[in-house]
Amino acid sequence: MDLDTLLSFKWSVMAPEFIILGVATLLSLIDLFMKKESSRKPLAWLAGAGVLAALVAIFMQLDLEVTSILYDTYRLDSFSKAFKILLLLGTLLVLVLAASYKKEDIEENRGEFYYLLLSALLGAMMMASSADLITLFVGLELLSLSSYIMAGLERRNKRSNESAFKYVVSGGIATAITLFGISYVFGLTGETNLFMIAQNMQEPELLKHGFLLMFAFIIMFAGLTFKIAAAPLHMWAPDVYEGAPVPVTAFLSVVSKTAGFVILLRVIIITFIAAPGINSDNILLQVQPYIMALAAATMIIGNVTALRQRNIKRMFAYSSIAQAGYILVPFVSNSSLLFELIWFYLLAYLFMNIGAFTIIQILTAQEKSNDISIFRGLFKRSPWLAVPMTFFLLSLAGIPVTAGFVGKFGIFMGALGLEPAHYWLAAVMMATTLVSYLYYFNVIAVMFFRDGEGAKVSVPSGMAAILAFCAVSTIVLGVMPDLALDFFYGNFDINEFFMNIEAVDTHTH
Amino acid sequence: MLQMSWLIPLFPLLSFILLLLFRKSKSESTAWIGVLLTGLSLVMSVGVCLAVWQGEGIKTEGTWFQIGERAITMGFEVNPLNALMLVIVSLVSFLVHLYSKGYMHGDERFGVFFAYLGLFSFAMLGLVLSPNLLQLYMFWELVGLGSFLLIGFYYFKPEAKAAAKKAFVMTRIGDVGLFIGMVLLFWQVGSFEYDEIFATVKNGDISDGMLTLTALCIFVGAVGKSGQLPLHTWLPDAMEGPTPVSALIHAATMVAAGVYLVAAMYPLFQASEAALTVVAVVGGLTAIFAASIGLMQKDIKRVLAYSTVSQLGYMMLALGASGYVAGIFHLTTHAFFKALLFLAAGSVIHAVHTQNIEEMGGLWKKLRLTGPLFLIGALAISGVPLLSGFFSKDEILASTYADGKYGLFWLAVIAAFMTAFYMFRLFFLVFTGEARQEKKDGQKDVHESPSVMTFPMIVLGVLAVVAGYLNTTWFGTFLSDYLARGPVELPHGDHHGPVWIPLVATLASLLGIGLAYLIYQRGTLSRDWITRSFPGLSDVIYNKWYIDEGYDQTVVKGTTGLSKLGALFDRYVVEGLVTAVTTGVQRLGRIGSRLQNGQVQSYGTAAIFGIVILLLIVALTGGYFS
Amino acid sequence: MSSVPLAAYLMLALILFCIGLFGALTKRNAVIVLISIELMLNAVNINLVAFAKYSINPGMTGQIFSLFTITVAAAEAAVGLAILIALYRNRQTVNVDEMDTMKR
Amino acid sequence: MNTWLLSILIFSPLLGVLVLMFIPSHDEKSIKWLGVLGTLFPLGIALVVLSAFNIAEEGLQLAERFSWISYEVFQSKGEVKYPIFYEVGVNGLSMVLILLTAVVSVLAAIASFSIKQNWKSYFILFFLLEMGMLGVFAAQNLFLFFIFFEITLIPMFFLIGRWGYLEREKAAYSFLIYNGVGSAILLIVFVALFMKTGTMNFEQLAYTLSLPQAELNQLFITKGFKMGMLIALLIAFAVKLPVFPLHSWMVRVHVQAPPAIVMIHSGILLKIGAYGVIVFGAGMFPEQFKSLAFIIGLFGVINLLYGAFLALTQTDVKRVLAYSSVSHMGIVLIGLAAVNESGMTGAVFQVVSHGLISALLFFLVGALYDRAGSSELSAFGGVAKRMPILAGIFLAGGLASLGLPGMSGFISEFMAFLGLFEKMPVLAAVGTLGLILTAVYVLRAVLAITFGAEKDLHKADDLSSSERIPAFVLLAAILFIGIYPAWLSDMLRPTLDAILLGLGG
Repeated sequence: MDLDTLLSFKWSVMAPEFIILGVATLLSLIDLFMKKESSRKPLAWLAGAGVLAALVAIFMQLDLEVTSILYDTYRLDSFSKAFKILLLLGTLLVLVLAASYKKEDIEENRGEFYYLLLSALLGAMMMASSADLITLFVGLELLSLSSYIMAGLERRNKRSNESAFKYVVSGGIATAITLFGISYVFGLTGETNLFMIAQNMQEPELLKHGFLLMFAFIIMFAGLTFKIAAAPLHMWAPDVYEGAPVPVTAFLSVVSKTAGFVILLRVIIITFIAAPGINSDNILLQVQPYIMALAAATMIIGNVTALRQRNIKRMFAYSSIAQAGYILVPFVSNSSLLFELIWFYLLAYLFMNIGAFTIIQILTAQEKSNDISIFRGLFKRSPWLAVPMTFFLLSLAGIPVTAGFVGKFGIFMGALGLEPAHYWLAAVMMATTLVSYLYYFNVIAVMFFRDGEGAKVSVPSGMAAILAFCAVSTIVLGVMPDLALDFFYGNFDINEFFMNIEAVDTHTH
Repeated sequence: MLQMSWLIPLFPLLSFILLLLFRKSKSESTAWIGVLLTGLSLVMSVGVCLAVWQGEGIKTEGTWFQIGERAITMGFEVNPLNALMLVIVSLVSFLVHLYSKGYMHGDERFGVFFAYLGLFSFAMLGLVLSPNLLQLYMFWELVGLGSFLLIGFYYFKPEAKAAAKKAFVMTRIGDVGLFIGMVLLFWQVGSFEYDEIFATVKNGDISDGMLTLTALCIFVGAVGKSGQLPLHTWLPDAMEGPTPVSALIHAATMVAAGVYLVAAMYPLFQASEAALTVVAVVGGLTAIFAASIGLMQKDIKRVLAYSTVSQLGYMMLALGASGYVAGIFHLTTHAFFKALLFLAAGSVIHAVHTQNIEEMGGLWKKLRLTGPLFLIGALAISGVPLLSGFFSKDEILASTYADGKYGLFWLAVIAAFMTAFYMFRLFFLVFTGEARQEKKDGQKDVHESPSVMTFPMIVLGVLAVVAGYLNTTWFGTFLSDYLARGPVELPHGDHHGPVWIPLVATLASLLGIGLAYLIYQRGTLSRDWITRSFPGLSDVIYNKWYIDEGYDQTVVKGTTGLSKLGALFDRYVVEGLVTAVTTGVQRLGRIGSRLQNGQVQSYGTAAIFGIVILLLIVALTGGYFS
Repeated sequence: MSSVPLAAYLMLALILFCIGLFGALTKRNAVIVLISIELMLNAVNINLVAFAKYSINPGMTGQIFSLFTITVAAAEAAVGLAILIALYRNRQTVNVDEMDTMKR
Repeated sequence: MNTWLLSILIFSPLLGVLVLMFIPSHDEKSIKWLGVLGTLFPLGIALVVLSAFNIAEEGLQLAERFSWISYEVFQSKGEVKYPIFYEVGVNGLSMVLILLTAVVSVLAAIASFSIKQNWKSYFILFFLLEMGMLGVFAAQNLFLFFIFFEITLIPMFFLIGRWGYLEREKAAYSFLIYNGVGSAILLIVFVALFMKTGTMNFEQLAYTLSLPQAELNQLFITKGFKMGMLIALLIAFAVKLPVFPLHSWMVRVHVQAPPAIVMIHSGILLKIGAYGVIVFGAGMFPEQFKSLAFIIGLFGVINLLYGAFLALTQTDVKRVLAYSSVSHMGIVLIGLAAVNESGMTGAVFQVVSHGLISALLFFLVGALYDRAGSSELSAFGGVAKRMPILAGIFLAGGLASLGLPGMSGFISEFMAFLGLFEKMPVLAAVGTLGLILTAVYVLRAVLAITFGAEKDLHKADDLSSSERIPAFVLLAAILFIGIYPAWLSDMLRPTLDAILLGLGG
């Protein structure tokens, strides 16, 4: 293609990505020229400003219709907007969290943390707004590579190194597996554009290769479960979460997970929506039992193993595995509620999890320990930490008047919505939720029922802001979920997700 | 007058409430509240009774609450039967109030005692006035409550506590029977009203089996309250209560409620021959059985208690032998002379501070009034001619004979003989001979009771003599004529069987008295010749046929055992299941965390393993290899 | 002249992938583990290129895809080695099975 | 005003929370009094609601309905809205239970004076609990019901686990988990019904489910589905009620929780189970409910006897009362199983009367515990001597719970059994055995404490004036219902008749 075709594209729709990219580069340059001992606080604010700007940009794009650049390698539709908002919001909170991070050893290399965070974010955003396997893959890798480094950011900290290395290795294997699956999908359709793939899936030629497609699907799916830390590729999570610095853990458990679900939705739903499986009946129906099994396994493993954890970060790692399992449930019965349910749950999850991690960071930083006992008598020592923490835990446990409950409720609607309703999956989810009560309420019990020694906890203003924000949103979304839902229905039309505008005409204007 | 008869029970209730409020006040003049109010209701009930004597009864009802369409009603009814009962109850109650004024003198819970008396009288009068089964049942239970409270009046005594509990539970067993019968009847009749029930029964809308069943269930209730076999064991123990209570509740009124119930539901029983027979047999057996125990008791009140049981047996026998009038008649006379006996016994105990008859003796001279009155009572109950007991007992025997229940007839005669014997054994041991009780120092000399106590006894003494003439073959059968105007149409054909029956009865009682005289007065026969001649039998009798022990061994032990078993079940099975589940989950968790061994490569292996399994399943289910 | 069937390439790639996987999961030396992962990625590349030539509608896409893959793989190796060095500085070891301070 | 009345009632306890926020947590006196005032306020509003409530009128009253949440679902039929409303309202049944809640809460608040520490957080949770209970009974759709249902769980967890006796945490956990199981099942059932019918409103649901089978099949509602839903519901509420063998948590809670909380718990929270069975079980799945009647009755009798038998030999008066609660809940089931006016009425009467009686008894036990520092029967004796009033009321309460006529317990037992005798006489006859056992264990416990030789307690003064208020009020209420049941039955009849109409009973 020639230059003017290239220029003919509406590059402005990529504004958010450009902003992030620009800020990231800028940060790296500034960091380069900054004196070694001078504080990197300004970088944090700059980064924050950048994310905020990107967020604004997206809100300005809300009423834009579907736009695509370079044959869907970049694609702006409701789906990408909706989920990019989550990604940016999450990153913003993580930034604030990191800005008030106290530990000294991270001090020296704070700088790169910020632009690594941004580059990771950029990768995630690409995953959200691309409909081409290649760009999706690149985005995924950009996210992964940045997060590998972030996990190992505390160079002097053995655990940090170890977690980083484990992350790299498991990540590498996962990538390989995913790619292997992708390569077959590509091979069978000869396309990397998702919509084209979906079209070619209809080819009679393909009916012969039902099995191969099935295998490809499962391999790819399994590979992608790595990012969302679901079975079978979940085991890295506890170790990495434990070793990595808290802000990074928060990032992994929220933003990176969200990105994982985004790519899952994109690839699986668009590509296989009408794909023939074995004996050429719909593949998505055929794989249901397998996804079910994975979801169930994830929920069970996550919740049951979390029972045994004394280390709060590990416990949250398992809890986040379990949560991934919950979110997988709507996949099984791919009801039309799929998107808003997952979106809402991820939104709720964002608030409650980052909130919880904020408090965890405050306490771990003060007590120099990750043991649950750091919560002893928190209610006595500083009720203004204990009460929000209780909200977050209740929300994670899915107790009403918290966002978590509405999310779970939605997931149930997803599971029981269509015929045949998946009662036993719902039952497993409910049972594991009960198990989760045990460890969530254990923390609550430690906070309220035990007498705490240890000093009053001091809360940096930034973190206080996050806490307030997260707690309020957790409750508000629990009481008035329509705030979020109406926003979703009002601004996002999910049909755009399936709209293949390339097919209509490649170059508008 | 009649319209106001609903007030009768309310006076005692009022006294109950007032006395509870004045509980604190130390002065014993509060007793007058009770006396006064019961006196009022006595006056009214006499008035009512007379009114019914001349004219008709009355029935007034209002809806209490509604279940769907059906209205549950409450109200009051006055008919000859319960008018009579009203008089008896309120009279005895009044007298006992009076008596207690003296007897309970100096008790720290003086006021409370009268309050309880008031509560009981309220319940009893209400029971009598009830126009339907449900209301009767409710008061039935309240009566039980009153008795429970009064038996347990000396709450600090373990025996009293036990006795009260026993009384409540035993009667409760009967009550449940009554409850079932009542409810069954309701679904047959669609109402609790007596008259509707009787109407349905008359129309024969109820199957015979159901009739018998309901009748028997109701009779179970009567058995419980009236201490018939096999639920009689509570009544003797109930003597732990203060003596006036025994006189009021466990002689004259409440225990007679069972008899009253059968009488009130008589048409139902009449409709089922089987039921009547059961009533008769139970009554007869109880009569002789209790009498036999009475022979050897050492506690003055227990002797009287067993005699009560036996007399109640008589009444049941009468009703069972379709001697309706005879039953009511004996109820009336018994109320008087048994109350008299108890009050007299009370005054004896009041005097000598013991209940063991073997420690008494020679009181005739010391208790100038009590002695003769007790004698009257004894003569009356023994059925010596011209006293009330004679006529009523004669009626019973006659009707039994006329009903062709000869076996029961002879049982009754023997019981009569025994009655006479143990009553006079009692009399002689207590009043004649030498004082066997060595006087403890610091104990004031034995003296006659104050007039508040003797006056009621005198009244009752008079009644015990004259009450018999209510219904006699010679002067006229006022009572039966009067009762004939009730809802129950009396079995026709005159019950006055052969002439020799009164003679036999008289003979039996005289024999009994004579024997007692020979043994306990003259000493011609040594006292323990029975014990010596039939050691085994006498031992069994002395231990009340080991009934209590039997119950303890079987029912009580069984229940507690079952309960203990249940506790174990709860602990190990119910709880066990839960713990099993929880530990299972914990195990799972341990396994999960064991897999998490920190080796990144084993993580990878696990992942690959999982994927391969999935693929294999796909291959197999999809029939890839086939 | 190239009459080698697609299946052969795929089989080669599969074998290569499995070898890589085996190495990645069994070797004690961290460097070899990283290299094995490279092997797996290269197996994918073979797939891509083979498909690019022989799939139902041949084209350049596969080869472009493989270029991206190669680049990413290189980056991944770089990052991996960097982290490994940091780890080595702290632990004086490159044995994977000694990196298990965090478990359970 | 009337349009908002119910919502004001439901959320009125929050006022107390708000005020408490500004009270220094060490200021014991004012906190406690605020606690009482904070519960009196809802009571006042509840009375206003009662006055606004027309007893004769059938159906829902004071209803409110606001749009709340709406999911848009694209289905083969096109876009379907799945709206969830905020809907509250009262009928006779819920009115009665709301009153009960308001009253018992006030008394429990007074009883809470015996709480030793952290009064502020205690009362805040207390108010939240009351809000939850009021909401449960006022809610008119499944979602709202479930939310309030869960809201009651959390404060209870804290109240038990923080202010209870020695094994409080174990009790708190078993409370949480058991009820968690219950609510988990509920949630599944509710969502399933929601997704099938597209509505959560009680009346609409009842209507939809009563459609002819042909139309239901288009909604994928088969008979099997209905039966499954009903059984699930029954199990869920059986946990709450509780029904054997799911009762052990309740015993533990009754033993471990602070008296005031047990008053609330056994007084009201257990009743949510009965309420649920009536409204959802009998109200929405009539035919299935009728076909299960025998099993329900059977479980009722089992509960009645099992509880009674276990209560016989308990050595701790709290355990005795706990098992007696199990036993009395059996009577509720018996009444429901009868599926006729008297049965249903009896069941509801039992709900109310047991609420009052057990509240009274547990309150007194709390008072005794304060005096003896123990609740073992062996620790007491001859209490009647030094504390005649306490002993008297305790005896009265005991008699009420063994169903003495003239007290509320009798009416309910009577009607429940009356009902069952019509349908299943034999079962009922077996059940009556429970009446005897009840008498035995109640008297055993009561007499062991009040009668007999006096044992010395470290504090042997009679009920203080602040303790007398709850005792007398409850006793008065018990007597009132026992003597004048028409007041209650009239209020209930329209509602129950409506349900029975559905049951065709």
